[in-house]
Amino acid sequence: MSPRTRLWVLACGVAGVAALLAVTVWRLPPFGGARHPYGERAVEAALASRVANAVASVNFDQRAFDTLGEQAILFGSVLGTVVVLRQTRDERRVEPEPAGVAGPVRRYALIALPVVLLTGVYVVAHGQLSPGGGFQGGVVAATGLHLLYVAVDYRALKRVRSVHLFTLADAAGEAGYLLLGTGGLLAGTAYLTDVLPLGTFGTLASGGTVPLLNAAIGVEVAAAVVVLLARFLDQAIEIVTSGEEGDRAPGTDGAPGTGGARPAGGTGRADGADGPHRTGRGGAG
Amino acid sequence: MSVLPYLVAGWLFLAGCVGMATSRNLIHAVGSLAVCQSSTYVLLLAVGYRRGGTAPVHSDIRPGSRPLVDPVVQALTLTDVVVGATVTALLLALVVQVAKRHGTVDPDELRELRG
Amino acid sequence: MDELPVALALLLVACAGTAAVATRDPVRQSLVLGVLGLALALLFTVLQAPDVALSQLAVGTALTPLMVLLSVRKVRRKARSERREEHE
Amino acid sequence: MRGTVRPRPPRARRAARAAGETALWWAVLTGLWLVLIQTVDRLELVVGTAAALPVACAARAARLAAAHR
Amino acid sequence: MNGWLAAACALLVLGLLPALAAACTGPVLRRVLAQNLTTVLTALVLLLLAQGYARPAYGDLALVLAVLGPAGTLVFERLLAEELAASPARTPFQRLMGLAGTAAVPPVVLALAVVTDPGRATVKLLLTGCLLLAGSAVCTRALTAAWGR
Repeated sequence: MSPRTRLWVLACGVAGVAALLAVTVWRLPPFGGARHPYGERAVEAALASRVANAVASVNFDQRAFDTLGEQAILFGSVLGTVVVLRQTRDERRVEPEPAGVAGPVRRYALIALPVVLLTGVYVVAHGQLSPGGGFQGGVVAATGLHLLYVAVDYRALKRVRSVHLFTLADAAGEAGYLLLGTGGLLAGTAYLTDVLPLGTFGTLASGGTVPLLNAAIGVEVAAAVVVLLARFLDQAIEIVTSGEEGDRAPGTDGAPGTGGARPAGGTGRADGADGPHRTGRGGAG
Repeated sequence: MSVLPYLVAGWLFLAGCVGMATSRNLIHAVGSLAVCQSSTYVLLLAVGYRRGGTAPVHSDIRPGSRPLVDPVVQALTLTDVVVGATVTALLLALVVQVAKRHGTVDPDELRELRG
Repeated sequence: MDELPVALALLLVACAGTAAVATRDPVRQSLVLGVLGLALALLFTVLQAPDVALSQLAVGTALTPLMVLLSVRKVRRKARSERREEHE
Repeated sequence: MRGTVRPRPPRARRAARAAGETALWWAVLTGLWLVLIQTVDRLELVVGTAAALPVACAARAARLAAAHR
Repeated sequence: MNGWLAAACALLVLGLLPALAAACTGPVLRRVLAQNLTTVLTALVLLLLAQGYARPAYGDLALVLAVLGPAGTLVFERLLAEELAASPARTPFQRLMGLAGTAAVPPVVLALAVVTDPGRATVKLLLTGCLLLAGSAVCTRALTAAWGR
């Protein structure tokens, strides 16, 4: 198919879908309407099981099995990424260069890092009370750890991060969710039923298994994000195929299209443009 | 106003589709897919909205004191935001792999390579 | 009048989404995607979905741009070395 | 950042310093937890102090990792 | 619709829309500065919305954005170092964006702190404000340093 025909097909498809959508939106329940039968019942059920945040109750109690599926997708895509981005036989690792970072940035990162981590824990722990939960808090905490990469350098991050441990934590979070579900079976009811004592409304221990499932998801998501980013960081910084430059001397080309104009230099160009930048950044502090 | 959010959701979906179909760079295509994904979030939350309502979170309000919006669609959306990000990661990993094997991320050049 | 915040946030999201698609360079697109994430978080807040907004903030501010930029870096390095082999 | 190699202080001193730094972070982070939460009760305090301890260790580890080059 | 929501709308139209336009056009340095400005303004709008809807719980969003936003900007600062250094010299407009990113925080946060009942909620609000201010200042400074050579 020539590009021109392709554009015509695309235009027809887009016009068709747009027309269908334009017809359909008038049949949808009007925006802001007062009738929400599922929502009202979900809120009632949440209050009955003493969970202040109805969204957490839907996720981890009423539709906990659905969340199990969601986190299976998460686990699977992390597994897929790890497999796709593994180091192959024709690739080797180069030691990343230390990056000079301005002093204020580094100091800011070292103070902000614990604050972000604690905020992440806070968001996970109060998932059944205030907005938040395992999914959000896990990502917050994992992002906080990578402040060490963006504001110090990859070697510093590698010193505190054991990918092996985080892989185990990922699996442990997944297993924790599955095992917490079996509590319902042991009590003689359905899988993932909330069987623990419900506690007092509005406190950290309310909602039975909801906070525990939240914590399991939090561990899993945080570990999953760290493992994912570890693979991407390895590929972008450390792993090179034979003939490819390492992080020592990547060029400065802008868009891929402009790179071809550069004269082909020798493979061992030590004066790559990145080197001086890195050291220069150190002087800025 | 009663259909504006739905129209915006449709617009985002179509814009993302056009971006993916006309993309000359697979990474850009993955970014456009993220725009498509966001259209579903807008649609779902618009369906669950209630005029004058507030979030179904009782940490700082008394239960029953204010009308609430629908928590079910919010629960659907919030897990998908995070799971969608990891799926984006998987797609990016595949793009990196394509670049490694074929040396290009332009869909047209890739088609020529296949012959 | 009560829904002015919703309408404005929708407008912001529509603009940011269109701009994200129209920006063809992946590096610049990742910046616009970051802004789109923030706009979506605002929209979710005015639609009274703070949980979803928190999710979007957590994912959109740093995680997605970091992954996109790392992929771009790897892909460009690879493309550059391939070009060099062709030239030699 | 510092290029010069300083003589290492005795082990007890180093341990005391490490404990001091971690304890300082622990106190600061527990205070932060108290600011974040809405209602203060015993369980919140227990969870807060328990969460602050590993984070304090992480803070010290991050500082060491950044200083070591 | 109360005054706080009106203020949030005004900030959205007068601050966020121009910042979005700046993030979509021009050299990379300008785009990253605009991204930083967007982060700060979004956090402020979130704080105003929390007050406007009388839901202190929404303040957590601004807190999370205040701690994660600088990390996001530093990602760009780190991975686009080469392109940032190659950007043309700073214009007065870019300087204005850097300034606005820090100058917008104190008035909003202080106004909100005055109407909040004194207590831990006030401390949390001020903490969010301080984190925003520090993060924005550090990011602007880092971007300027990348340009300065």
